Formats: sequence, structure tokens, C-alpha cells
Amino acid sequence: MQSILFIVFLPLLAAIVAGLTNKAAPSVFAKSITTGALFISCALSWPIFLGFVGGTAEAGVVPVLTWVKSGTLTFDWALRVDTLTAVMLVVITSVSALVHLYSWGYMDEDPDQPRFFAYLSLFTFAMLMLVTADNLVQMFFGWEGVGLASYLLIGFWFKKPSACAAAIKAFVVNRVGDLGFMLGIFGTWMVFQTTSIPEILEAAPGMTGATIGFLGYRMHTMDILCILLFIGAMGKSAQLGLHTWLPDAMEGPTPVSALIHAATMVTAGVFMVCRLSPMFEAAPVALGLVTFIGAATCFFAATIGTTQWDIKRVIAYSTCSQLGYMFFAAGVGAYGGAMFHLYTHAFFKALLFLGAGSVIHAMHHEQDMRYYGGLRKHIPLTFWAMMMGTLAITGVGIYDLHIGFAGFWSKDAIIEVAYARGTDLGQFAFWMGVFAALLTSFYSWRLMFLTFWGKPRWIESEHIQHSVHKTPEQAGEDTTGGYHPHESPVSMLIPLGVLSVGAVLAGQVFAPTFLDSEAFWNGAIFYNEGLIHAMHGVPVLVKYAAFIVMVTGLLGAYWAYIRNTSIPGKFVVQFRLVHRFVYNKWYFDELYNVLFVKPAFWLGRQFWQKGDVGTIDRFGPNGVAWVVAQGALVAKKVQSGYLYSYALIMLLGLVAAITWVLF
Amino acid sequence: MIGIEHYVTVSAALFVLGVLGIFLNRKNVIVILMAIELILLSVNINLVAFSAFMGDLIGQIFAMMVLTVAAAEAAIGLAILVIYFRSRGTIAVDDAHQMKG
Amino acid sequence: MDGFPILSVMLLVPLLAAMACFLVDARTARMVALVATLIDFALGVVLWCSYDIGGAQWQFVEKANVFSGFSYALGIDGIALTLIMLTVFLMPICILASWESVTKRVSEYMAAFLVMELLMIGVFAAQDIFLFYIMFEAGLIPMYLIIGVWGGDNRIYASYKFFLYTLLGSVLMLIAIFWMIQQAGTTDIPTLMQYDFPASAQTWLWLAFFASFAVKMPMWPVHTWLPDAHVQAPTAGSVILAGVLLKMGGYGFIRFSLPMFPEASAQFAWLVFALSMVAVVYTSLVALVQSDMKKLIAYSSVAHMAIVTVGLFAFNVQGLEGAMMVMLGHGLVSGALFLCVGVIYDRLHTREINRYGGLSINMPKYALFFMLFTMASVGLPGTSNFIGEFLALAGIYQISTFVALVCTTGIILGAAYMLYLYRRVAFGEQKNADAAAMPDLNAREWAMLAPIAAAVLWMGVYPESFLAPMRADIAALDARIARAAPESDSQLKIGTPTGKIANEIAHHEEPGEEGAH
Amino acid sequence: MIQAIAFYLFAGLMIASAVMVIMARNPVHSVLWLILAFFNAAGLMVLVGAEFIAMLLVIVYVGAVAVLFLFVVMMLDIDFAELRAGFIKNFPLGMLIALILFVELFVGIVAWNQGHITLGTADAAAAATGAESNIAAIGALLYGRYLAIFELAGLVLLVAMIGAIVLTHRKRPDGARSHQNITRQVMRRPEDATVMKQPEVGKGVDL
Amino acid sequence: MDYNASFALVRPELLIGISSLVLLLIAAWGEEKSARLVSWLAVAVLFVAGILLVPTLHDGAVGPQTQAFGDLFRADAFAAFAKALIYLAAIGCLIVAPTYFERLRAMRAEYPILVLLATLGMSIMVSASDFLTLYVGLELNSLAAYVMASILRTEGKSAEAGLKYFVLGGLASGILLYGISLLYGFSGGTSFTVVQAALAGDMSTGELFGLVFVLAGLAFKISAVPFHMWTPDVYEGAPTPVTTFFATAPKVAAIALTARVALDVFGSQADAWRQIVIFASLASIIVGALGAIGQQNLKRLLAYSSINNVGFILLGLAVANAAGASAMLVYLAIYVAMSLGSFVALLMLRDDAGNLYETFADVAGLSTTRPLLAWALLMLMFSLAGIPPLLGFWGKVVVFQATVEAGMVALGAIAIAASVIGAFYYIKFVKVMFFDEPAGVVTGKSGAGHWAILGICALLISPLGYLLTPSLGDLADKAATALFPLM
Repeated sequence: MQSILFIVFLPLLAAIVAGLTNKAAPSVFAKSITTGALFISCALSWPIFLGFVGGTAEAGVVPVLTWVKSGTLTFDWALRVDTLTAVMLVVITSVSALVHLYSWGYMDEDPDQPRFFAYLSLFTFAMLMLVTADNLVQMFFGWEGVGLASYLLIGFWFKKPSACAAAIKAFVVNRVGDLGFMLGIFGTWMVFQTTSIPEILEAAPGMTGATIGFLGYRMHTMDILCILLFIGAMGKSAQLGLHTWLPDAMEGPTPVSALIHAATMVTAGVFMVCRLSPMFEAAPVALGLVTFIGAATCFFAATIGTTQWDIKRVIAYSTCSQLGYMFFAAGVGAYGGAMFHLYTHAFFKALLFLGAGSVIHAMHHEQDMRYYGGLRKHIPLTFWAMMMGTLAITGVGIYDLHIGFAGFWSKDAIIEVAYARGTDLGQFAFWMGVFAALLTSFYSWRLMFLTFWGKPRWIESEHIQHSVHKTPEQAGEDTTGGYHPHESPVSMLIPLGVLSVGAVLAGQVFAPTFLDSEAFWNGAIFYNEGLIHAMHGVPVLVKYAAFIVMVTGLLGAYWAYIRNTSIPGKFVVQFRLVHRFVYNKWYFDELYNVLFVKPAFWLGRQFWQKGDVGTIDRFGPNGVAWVVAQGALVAKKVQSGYLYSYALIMLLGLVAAITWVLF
Repeated sequence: MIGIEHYVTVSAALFVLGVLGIFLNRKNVIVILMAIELILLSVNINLVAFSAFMGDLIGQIFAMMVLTVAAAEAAIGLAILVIYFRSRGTIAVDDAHQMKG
Repeated sequence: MDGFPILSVMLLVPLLAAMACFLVDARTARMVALVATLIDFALGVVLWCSYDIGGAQWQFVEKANVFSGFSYALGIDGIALTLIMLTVFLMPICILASWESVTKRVSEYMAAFLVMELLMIGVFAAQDIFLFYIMFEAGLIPMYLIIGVWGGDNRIYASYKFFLYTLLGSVLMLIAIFWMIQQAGTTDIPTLMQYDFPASAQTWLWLAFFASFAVKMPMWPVHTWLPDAHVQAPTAGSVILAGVLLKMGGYGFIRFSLPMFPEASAQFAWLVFALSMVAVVYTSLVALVQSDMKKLIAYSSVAHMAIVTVGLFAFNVQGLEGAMMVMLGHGLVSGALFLCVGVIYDRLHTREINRYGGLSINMPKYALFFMLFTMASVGLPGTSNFIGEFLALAGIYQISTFVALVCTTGIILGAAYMLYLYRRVAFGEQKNADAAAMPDLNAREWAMLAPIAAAVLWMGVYPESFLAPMRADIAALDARIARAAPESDSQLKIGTPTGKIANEIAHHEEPGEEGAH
Repeated sequence: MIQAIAFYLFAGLMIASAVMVIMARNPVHSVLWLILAFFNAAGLMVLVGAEFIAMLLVIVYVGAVAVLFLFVVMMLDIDFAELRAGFIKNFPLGMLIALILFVELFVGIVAWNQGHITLGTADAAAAATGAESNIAAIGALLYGRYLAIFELAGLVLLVAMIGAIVLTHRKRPDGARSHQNITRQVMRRPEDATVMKQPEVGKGVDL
Repeated sequence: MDYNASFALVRPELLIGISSLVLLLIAAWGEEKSARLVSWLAVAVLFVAGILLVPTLHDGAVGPQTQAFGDLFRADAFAAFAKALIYLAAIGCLIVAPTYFERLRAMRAEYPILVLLATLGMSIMVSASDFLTLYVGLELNSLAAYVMASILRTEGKSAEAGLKYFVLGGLASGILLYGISLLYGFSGGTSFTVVQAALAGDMSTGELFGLVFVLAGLAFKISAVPFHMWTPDVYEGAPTPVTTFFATAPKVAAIALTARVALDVFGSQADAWRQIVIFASLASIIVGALGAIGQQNLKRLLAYSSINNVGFILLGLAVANAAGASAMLVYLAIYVAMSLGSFVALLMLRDDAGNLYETFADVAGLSTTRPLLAWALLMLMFSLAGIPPLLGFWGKVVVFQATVEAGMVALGAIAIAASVIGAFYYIKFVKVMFFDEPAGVVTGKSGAGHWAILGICALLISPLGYLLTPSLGDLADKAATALFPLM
């Protein structure tokens, strides 16, 4: 069990060493030390996980250091290992190690590699702190730590204004969620007088009947607490409303997108809900909200995904959508399903991102799919890896044969369990899930077809033009512009390969463990026996629903992007309003800009100029100064220098005094 | 019969006149000095009258002292007036406002 | 340490050094000041180490009746100890920060700073209310000179504003002090802290003290002196101003307002809350639109100090300890941020944010420190400010969820303006050639920033070192004010558990049950 | 009865003179009116039996002070006509305030108790004994009980003397009158004092 | 009447009076050449006179055994305290005078004698226990003061100052006298004891008017608003050493006298005059502060500052108890040190040729050209403003403490808030000296005498001065007790 200390702190150590030496040492030093540390962590993590799979490991806590003792509010640094942690451990360390390795190749030409690797390792440390947290505050530490790392990594290319803006956006939007999280922690502590997660979870069922005041309203205690905590999860996991940062986060280097914005950090919200599942189970309204938000996000993000041209953005919205699946799975009580989808998603989404990175790498940093095409033959290994990922995310698999890619196992289970839940919200989630699955299939294949099939359209890309020093006119018929995409180096291909294996097999191998084994979870999450039974008993049509829509999506994409490429254009013309609405991401950014950003700056200026300067200073210090100055002028005037006026004033004083005493 | 009230009234009138002389006069310092003498005279009348009507002599002693001081004051006042006239060439009250504000 | 008047020695060392500074030339004066502040720091460490946690409430007590009407009485509890440590820790750094940037009238400058140190330690160590007031007010003189003589272009206005604003605030307190002395018959602070003033009198006494401390803190709307003073003051002046002087306001609340007038404090808690809430939102938004670095940080100080005030008036242990931790953390972090501004100001002589940009390229070490302090200012867990803000907000949540909600928005806005600042300074393209040519930190600047960085992290990771000494004192204070604590708006009512889980699959359950809760 | 007539006569004349003191256009007239006022005041004092003070008033004031005034007025040689302008400017306000003052004094002191003033009880030690004359009684008191004051009054006069001298005494510049150098006068020769010039016709003398 | 006992009680006054006569002879003999000698002899005389006070001061003499010449004169601890301050202030003014007058070729041997006689007058004022004594002492002082104000007879400003001082002073003493005459008539005597006894019961309007007139006359002497109008003009116009004298010694005397009259004679009728004193106090604080703000001339500024300070002293009077009187005396002592120091510092603002400078423009950047002088002035200014840790703060503390202890909290609060206005021009002074670019006109060296006085004053008002507070407070308490023998 003590190995957890190494797993968690090795990346930190590596980050500090790499960060502080920075450019003082050759970059290979920083790369080796961080990557090495991560592989060691990874190697130490798998035994723990397998131990839990095999049922041999026991949950436990490794105390590290006292943190805060303030009256009854105490929390320490401690590392908790149980099944849930173990799952996250392998996901984090594995993907992180692979991303580290991948970055050797991807970031090869970057001058700031030590910094990059230090950030990556720092992120890994923070994420590990998050998942091993024994109390809510330490979780919050990790929560914020990953936020910091995310901020740093999104803004890694800090010279790009868009990267800086995205970084700030990510941090600030996350902070909105953190507001809820913090209030949730305060409330939780106030109700339970502890921040220790196990203690809270133990006491949670006893609070089901309790009510509490919040902002002057009286609410069910557990509902309000869970809603507040869930707001935190929404921020971190980019759920509807607080999702706007995630697509922008694609400004970061692609390995970062794979690690942080696909596999690990964004799933922290899901992890948190699962971690606190007994608490949420005591809060029906909150869970309803989780379901609703999850389902809505799932649908909403998928719609946007179908219209985007940037390859990474498509995948980013896809992530957003998949996170929606996880949430509504948790919302309807299938925490195992949520965690399972998280697990498989980590593999295939990381794979997709890294694959996309490989494509981008090959296409000279061009990210627009409109300028791809026909890459199948040029970068075959990447193509096959992407294919595995696509098959996994679209959920290809055959129910009756019990065979399928990773996504098939987890996503279908979620759709089924939503149906099995049998409530209105469950139904809503089910339909949303099914529809999103259709869209998932469509946009995933759209991506594949646009990228790997068809004719090369590369010469339209400015990046390519720069590379080959030609304009489209000069290139003439040759739409490649004479550009030859090259396959990525081995360091990038190995992670692709490993993740492909995961994408293919993760579902197949672990489905029974995650979904059906109460023993595996061993109390780490709330295990709803009845729900699992109901899930297995859903109608056949429900079981096939996902498969059907998957095929539909595939056909649709094939039809629109291979058979008759004019259709998308026509569609856009026909449904101009709808398309524009979806293409512009439902105008969330614009809305927030109008609602929050601009008013904030406007208010700031108003408060400053009209408030501080115009009112407080003007009527406060400056006003008083003015009055005093006027008084001084009067005093000066009265002191006229004339004897008789002095005498007059003396007499006035005398008369006034006499009058005063006389009356 | 003429009582103390009459004397006090006369004295008050004289006092007020003296005071009036000080600030009504804007042009001539000498008259201001004379106005001060009037004030002192009013005080003397008061003192003597009180003294006589009470039947003790302190008031008269006091009046003597006032007289003495008044003489001294007149001497010094006029001396100041003289040097003021020497340095300014005028004794107009209005001109004595080099310092103000 | 028995019998050794360590507090007096800590006061004496800077005093003697200040006098010595007048007699020597500039180079020597710098050394004298540095050595003196380091000696004081060493004494501070000794003080900290020999402070008996869990021992007597007042330790290192000294008392001499050499004055009429009041006495020379010193002594500290854990609260004062930590603030004294903050002072002696920041002072050598201030001297270092002025090492090269101050070139005119160095001797006087160093003397002013040393006197400042004396007065600040005196404020925290005074056990006599007059002595406290004298030290509290006397700080105006050196600070006025520091801003006025060594300040920026608009230093006159700023120094006047600083002086008169704070003076006006504190004179009313003096009147209240007289009344208290007369009522209680003593000037001894520990005795006064136990004295129960009549509730009717507490109201105006509290207001009088509030006038002083609110200006000092500064609370909205009497904060406008701070941005001006900060902007115009030399770097080290800003550091001391933000680092220690503002804390005197908080110290005043915790030492006087709360224990001496608990009922009035409860009575006016709404006022404090209201002003603090406004301050958090208002000044954060103002900070967002600033184009002057120092002004931005100054406004952020106002917002942070508002967290202190809500924490203090939360009437519970978490709030109080949180407020103390915010004060300590903010002392370090805002001081460090001003140092960061000073570092680049020394190179380019402008505080205009837009003149910088892309400093990460040519000043990576600087960018690292700046990032650390930015994050600390934002309240990232693991740094000093988080502990304080978290505890303070947790404290206030127990009293009022609404106040907690509004004040917690500070973490969003704080992130916005600090990161926006950082982005414009350290990120982006190098817009100006002169800014791009600036060299990275030198050894002296390292020596300034690294200790603060270490302290910030220490305080964030193991705050127990700082919480432990003050725990007993906070507990005592909490016990004293508990009788007046305002009612919480949460009012948890434990009902009968339903015994159900949310996603129970019951055979007879109707669809749509979900919405019926 | 005669006493009442005398009182009203003296009082009326004194007030009238006082008015003229401050109203007269010519300061010389003012001084003369002042002298008249003092005479009448002395008369009032005689009426109440304070003949010594009355005499003193006449001697000191009329004999010394008023003459001093006259002397200074003459000496300063001022164009008085010019000095009268602007008299009226403060008049209304001044009159109003003076009137208020007078009314308050009258009401407060005299009319408060239906026109009857209750004086304090005299200090027995300083009471005038019927046997002595006014002068003798004053002398006894002045050289007995109030001796210290009397001495002090001397110092006051000394200060006045010193002051007047310090302020007005000017040293004559050297050689103006007192420093006559007889030797030099005697040694003076015509050659040194006169120059013979014989100017040509039509030309001036170049001195 | 036991003259021996009386003479023993007035030893300081006798010494000063006789010495002044002797010195006058020396001056007459030695003419201008003897001026310095006479000055130093006068200093010695005052010093010895001061030493003669020590027993009285130390024993806290009070009661009938302090009465001299019947009941004309009271040599009690209160008077001794005031006299000690007066003598010290006079000594300071004498020491700085020769340098000033010699430059103008106006040094006269009569000057120190006038100072001595004025001091004698003040001595008698503060010891007076009869209105007759009061009046003669007051006039002795005033007449000497009129002469001193206009002693630079060739300068228009000096003459104008003398004229204004004289005319308004004459009016004021007329008012005072009128009041005394009323008190005499309505209470039957001029002795304080008699008047006090007469006032103890119900007060007639005559007595009431007498009281108001007397207080108004005295208010002129202490330059309390609205009887302050002469102060700025006279302070500016009079030669600086004379201004120094005016700002210190006569102020002490007048305040002590006012305190004695108000608290002792009118003590039983405190309610009748308290409102007036409160008004005068607040008005003085505010008018003094406002008037000072617009000033360019430093002497004028300090004149307003003295008006401002008088306001605070009057607060102590308004309290009308022993604590208030003691607070007044403590404040007064500190005020004398501050005021003396400030004016002496002004006298040190000279160029190489010895010309004096007295406007803000001249002291710009003084801290770079004459750092020591500038720092001393800084201390003095902050002390006048009442900023701790300088002793000026303590003066305000005792006064306000007395105010609050008497339950006049609102008054204290208003007054102390108004004091902030005053701080404005003090810090402006500091600003000009420290923040502005050097004007560079003040370059001359100053004599040891000036430095010594400035140094002593600076040391007194420095934080070290707090070490004196116990003994100062003790003495002031004893002195105040003399005014309240019954308590």
C-alpha cells in the first residue's frame, strides 16, 4: 500500500526537478525524468488495480501530514486507496505515461520542452491527489491543482493570444464551479462536522429527512449540498452551462488535450459524484439534476460536434457529450456504469486525440478537416489507430455475441440503465442518449471520412501553403500541393498502439467487473443491485437501439461525405438557422460574453470611475478637502486686515455671548 | 431721586459710544484712541458710582488705577501712532491692512 | 529566555539602527538596516521558538510604569506572535527591495523603515491601550515620508490622502479609548479584553473603533486611499503597507472590537458583512479594469481584506483563524506581488501593464515566481491564502450562506483579474523591445522572492505551524464572544430518515416518482 | 431736585460730547469735545461725592492726556478733510450692534429688577468712614492696603515712559547739529572753495 | 498686614522688578553697547526667579499662607507653574533676540528690560487674587507688549502690528474693565474671594454680564475666537523674537489667569460660562485650522496654529474641574515647548548674509539643505498636529481625557475630528520641507543659542518627553489643586 506514496509523489518530484532545472539542463533530462517517473507510477498502479480486480487488495488510507486543525474543521493530507481510486490510478498513470512518451515526438521541436513535461507531471500529481483524497478539502486541492495545470498547459504556447484567453477562460469557468464546490464543502462540513469522505458517506443516509436554510430558503439538506457539489463537478467536467471552456482548451498542445481534456481531468466531476454516491443517493432532487444536466449535455454537445471543422474541436465536443453520458448514468444510479464509461472513454478518447495529434503533426499543424482528405494511404498507422478509436467511441459491437469495442460495452450499458431506471427523467436521458449516440456515430465517421477518405484538399490550407511555398493557383490540379504527409515517429506510434489495444479490449475484458461485480467495488461506490437487474432486463429493442442508431449515423456520414459530398452544403442552405445555431455552439459564448464578461468590465469601469473616483473620492476626501478649502477662503476673507472689522467681530462675539447668557 | 441706575445707564451709553467710535471710524486712528478713552471713562463712572453708592472706596482706588493706566496707554498709543505715521505717512485706518488673510 | 526582555530588544534594535543610519553614508546605512532587520528577524525566530504553545495567554510580558497615565507594557499572545513574525520576516526583504532602487537620501529612507518596524512590532506587542495607540498612529509619520519623499509622481496627493484619511479614522478611536479607560479604570489591554462594557455604550465605542480599523483595513467605501498610496509608494513601502499596515486593522478588530464589545460586534455584524460583500464584488471588478499594476494589486488587497472582516465577524473559530491566516497569507502574497511589480518597475520604470508582455520569454524565473504568487493570491490550495480564505468562508457560511456565497464569488473574480494581469504581463508576444530586453532576476531579487515563496508554500501545506500558536487565543476569544454570536441562517433540522435511496427500483413504483420530491 | 437737574445736565452734556467725539469731522474738535466730556464726567463724580477722583480726572485727563492728544494731532499735520470719507459704510450694522448692546446692558443691568439695582455689600475694611474726608480715606487705603498696587502703577508708568522713548526717540544723524568741527571751519581757504572760470562767448561752463 | 511674609511670597516678582530697574540704569549708562550684557543679565534674573519658584511648585503650595498683601496676591502652586513656564519662555525669547535685532541694527538695551517688565506683569497676572492686581498686572504686560510689537519702528509692518495690537488691546481691556466694574458693583468688592462668595448663590444679571465681559476681555488675551483677529496680523508684523514671546509667555499668563478667574472666581457658575467656552474652543480649533491652510507666511501660519491650540486648551477649561485644569497646564507646558521651538526654528531660516526667510517658498526642500533643522521642524509640526509618538499628542490626550471623563464625549469627538483639519497644514509644512525641490535660500548657519533652544525643545517633544509625563502630570495636578482647594 505504501507504493501509493511513490505513485503520487514521484510525478511531483519529477515536475519540480524538471521545472526548476528547466533550460539549465538539456531537455532530454527533463523528458527522461518525468517520463520515467510516470512509467514507474504506472507500473506501480496496475498491480493495485489488478489486486482490486482480483479481490485481493484491501481499501486503506496512508496518512501523510497534518494539514489544518481549526476547531471542528480538521483535515489532513492522506492518501486513500480503494477500488474507485485504483480505477482512476490506472487510467491516470497509464494515459499520462503514454502521453509523456507521445510528447517526446510531438513536442520534439518545441524549445520549452522541460516546462511542458514539468507541467504534465505536475498535472498528474494533482490528479492523483484528487483521486486519492480522503477528505473533501484534499479533493479540492487536487481539483484546483489540475485546474492550475490545465491553465498552464492550455496557455503553454503563451505567445498566442487565443491560447492565453483559453487558459484564463478554463480557469475562471472552473472557478465558477469551484464556487459551488466550496460552498458544498462548507455546507457538508457544517452538517456533518467533518470533511472526511468515509464519515460523511456513512452519515449521509441519516440526513435524508433533514432540512436546512440556504439563502433564506429551506431545502432538503442533502439536496442542497449535493447540488452545490455537483456545480463543482459541472465546471470541471464541462457540463452544459459551464462547458464553454473545454472546446477553447484545445488551444493547448494535443497531448494535453488527450491527457487532461479527454482522459482524466474532465472526468474528475464524474469521479466526484461516484465517490460521493451514497451522499447523492440521499439527495433525489440533486440526482435528478445530475441526470438532466448529463442528458442535456450529452445531446447538446453532440449536435455541435456534427458541425465543427476543427478536428480537435469535434473530439472535444465529443468528450463533452460522453461526459454527459457518464453523468446521467450516475444520475440514474449506475455509478459502476459511469465509472466504466469513464474507464473505457479514457482509452479511446485519448487514442482519438493522440491520433488527431498525429494527423495534425503530419499535416503541418493544420487542424481544419476541410483541408484534409485522403490521408489513409499516407499515414496508415495513424489511420488504423484512429479507426480503432472511432469504432470504440461509436460503440461498435454485437449484443448477442457479447463482442464489441470498448465504447459498445460502456455506452450501451448506460443507455440501457437509463431506460431501466423507469422514471421520466430516465426516459428523457435514454432518448437523449440514443439520439446522441446517433450523432456520435455521425460526427465520428464524418471525421474519419473527411480526414482519411476522399481526395486531398491540402493546398487550401495556409499551413501547407507555408510549408510548400505555393498558393492554390500555383499548385493547379495537384490538390496536395506537392505536400507529403509523413507518419509520426515511433514515440508517438507506441502510445497509439497501446491505446488502440485498450480501445479494443477494455470493454470486453472489464465489463463484467465494472458493471456487475459488487465485490469489485466493495463499497467504494454505491452499488444498486436492483438497477443492474433491471438493466439486464430491458426490452431487446432498447438493447439494440444504440446499435441501430450507430449504423444509421455511419450510413448518414458515408452518404454525406463520401457518396454525395454536396449534401452537407445543401443541408446548410436548407436549414440555415438551425445550422448557424448549432455551428455557433448554441451561442453560449456570445451569451456569456453579453451576460457576464462585458458587464463585468463595464461594471468595473463604472465602479472605478463613477464609484471610486466620481462618488467616493469626490464627495469623500476630495469633497471634504473642497469644503475645507472653501472654509479657508472664507477665513482668509474675514481676516481682512482692517482694524474696524476686527473690532466689529470682537463686538459681535461679545453681543452674541451676552445674548446667549441673557436668554 | 437720582439712583445708581441712572449712573449705570449713562455709563452703559458711554461705553457703547466708545465701542461705536472704534469700528465706525474708518479713517482716523486718533479718534479711535479717543474712543478708547471714552470706554475707560465709562468704566470710571461705573466704578465711582458703585463705590459711592456702596459706601466703600475700592471703586475709587480702582478708578485711580484706571486713570493711571489710561494715561500710560495714551502715551504709548500716541507713540505708536507717531511711528506709524512716520513709516506710512498717514494715520488712516484703512491703510493699516498690509497684513491680512 | 526568562527575564530577558526580548520584545524590548526587538524594539530597540531598529531604533538604534535608525539612529545609526542618520550618522553614516548611504552604503553603510543599507548594511546597517539590513543587519538590524536580520537581527530582528533572528530575534523573532527565537521568540517563535520559545513561545510556549498552550502556556500562559500572555507571554514575554514586560511592564514598567515610566509614563503618566499609561505604562510601558509589552506582551504577546499567539495572534500577536504570528503578526510580529510577519513583520520581522518582511522587513529584511523590504530593505533588500530598496537596495538599488532607492538612491536619494538613503540614510533617511532606511531610518524611516527601521522606525516603521519598531512601530509595527510595537503595535502588536503593546499591552497598554495608549501604548498601542501611540504606536498605531505614529506609523503615519514614517509612512507619510516614505510615500512623500520616495514616492511616484503623484506622491503628494497620495501621501496627504493616506495621512489625513487614516488620521481621521483613528482619532475617533482615541475618544472611545478615553471613555473605556475611565469606565474600566485601567489601560491594560488584557484587563480591558475581559471587561464587560455596558451594551448601550458598546455601540458607539464599537463605531469609534470601527472608524479607525475600517479605514486601516481598508473596508469599502473608505478604501480609496489605498490604491493611491500603493501606486505612489516605493516598492518596499507598498510591501509594508500591504503586508503589515493593513493587518493592523484586522488586528484591531480581533484585539479590541470583538473581545471588548462582543454585543456591539454582533449588532453591527450586518454592517461589516454588507460592506465586505460590496467590497469583494466591487473592488474585484474595479481591479479587473485597472491598467496600473500596483493599483490592481491594491484593489485586490481591498477584496482580500474583506474576506478577513467577514471571517472575523463570523463569531466562530474557523472564521477567526481563517481571518488570521488570510492576514498572514495576504501579507506575504501581496507583499510579494508588489515586489514582483517592483522588480520590473526597477528595470522599465513604468507600472503600465501594457508596456510589458511576454516576460516569460526573457524572464522565466521571474515568471515562475510571479505565477506562484498570482496563484497564491487567487487562493489556490497549497498556498497560504487558500487556508485562510477557506477557513474564513467556512466560518461565515455557518452564519450566513448568502454572505458566504457573495464573498466566495471573490475566488472567481480574483482569478479573473489576477490571471488577466498575469496574461498581460508575462504572456503574449513581447510587444516592446525594452521590455523584452530586461534581464531575469538577479541574486538579490532571488533572495527577496524565494523566502516568501517558501513561506507561502509552507503556510499552504503545513499551516499548523501558524495555527498552533494562536489556537488557544482564538478559542478564548471565541468563548468570550460566543454569547453574542449572531444566529445562523442555516438552522439544520434533522428529520426522520426516509430510509430510501434516490434510485430505488421498487416494483410498485410509479414512473415519474423522481419529480415528486 | 437740584441734584437731579445737575445730574441730567452733566449726563446729557457728557453723552452729547461723546457723540461729538466720534462724529466730529476734525480731530481737533474731537479732542475738544473729549475734554468737555471729561469735565462733565468729573461733574458727575462730584455729584456722588467722589471729589478727589473728579479732580484727578480733570487734572490727568484734561491737563495731560487731552493736551497730549492735541499735541499729536497738531504735530502729525494731516489733511483731515480727506480722512472723513467712507465714514458711513459700516454705519447701519455698527449702529445696530451698538444699539443691541446698549439695550441689553440696560435691560440686563438696570431694568431687570424693575429698575432697581441691588448692589453688593461693601467690603467693610475698605468702607469710607464718615469722619475722614474723601482724600484722606483714599490716601489711607492707597498707602496701606493697596500699597503694592500703587507701586505697580509706578512700574506701569515706567513702562509707558520707556515705551514712548524707545519708540519715538530718534538719534540725530552725525554732523547735523551737534558735531561742529571748528578747526575745519577755520582752516577753510577761498582757493579750495571757489573755482575761477572764464567761459568763451556762446559756450557753457563745464563744471 | 505682614509685609515680611508678603515680600517672601513675591520674591520672584521683587527680584524681577528691582533687577529691571537696575538693568535700566545699566542700559542708560551703556547705551546700545550694553544690549547683549543686559540681555544675558535678564536671562540670569529670570533663571534665578525661576529657581525661586521651585519650593512653591514642589510643595504644591495652596491655601491662606500663599496670600500676600492682604488678599491681593496669591503665590500658590498654580501661579508658580504658570510662572515657571513664563520665565522659561521669556528666557528663550531673550536668548534669540540679539542676533535678530543686531542684523537690523535695532538692538536696544531697553528690549530685555521691556521683556522683564512684561514678565513681571505676567507674573502678577497669574498670581492675582484681586481684580485690581489683575488689571494692573495685565496692563503692565500689555503696555510692554505693545511697545515690543512695534519696536522695529522703521518697519511699516511692525508699526502696523503695534497699532492693531494696541487698539484692539485697548478695546479688550475696556471690555474687561467694564466687566470688572459690574462685578465690583454687584458683588461688593474686587477681591476674588469676595466675588466668588457673592457669586456662590443666585447670580444677578449684573454679575452675569460682568462675568461675560471679563471672560471676553481675557479671551482677547488668549486669542480665542472671536477675539483672535489681532493674532495673525500681530504675529506676522512683530519682529520674530517678539512673536516668539507673544506666542508663549503671555499666552501662558493669559490662560492661567483665565483659568483662575473662570475656575476659582466663577467656578460656582460654571454652567453659565461653559457653553461660551465650548463655543470659543470649537471655533478656535476650526478657525485656527482653516485660517492656517491658506497661509504662505510661516509666522502667520504659526499664529493660526496658536489659535488652534488655544482651542484645545479651552476644552480643558470647559471641563471645569481639577482634572481639566491639570490637563490645561500639561497642554500649556507642551505647547510652550512646541511653540518656542517652532519660532526659534523660524529664526534659524536665514541665508549667509543673515537675512531671515519666513514663507513656504523659502523652506522648500529644507531637508536637503539643512537636514537637522528640517527634522527638528518636522518633529515640531507633527507634535503640533498631535501625532504620536511626539509629545504634542500627550497634550491632546490629557485634554481629551479630561473632556471624556467629564462626560463630554460628543464635544471631544467633534473637537478631535476638527483637529484633523489642522493636521493638514502641519503636514503641508513637512511636505514643503521634505518633498519639494530645494529652494536653496536658507543656507546660513545659526548660533549655538538657537541650536540649544531648538535642541531642548525638540528633545522635550520627542518620545523621550514621555518620560517627563509623570512629573509634569504630578506638578500640574498639584497646581490644579490650588484652584480647587476644597476638593
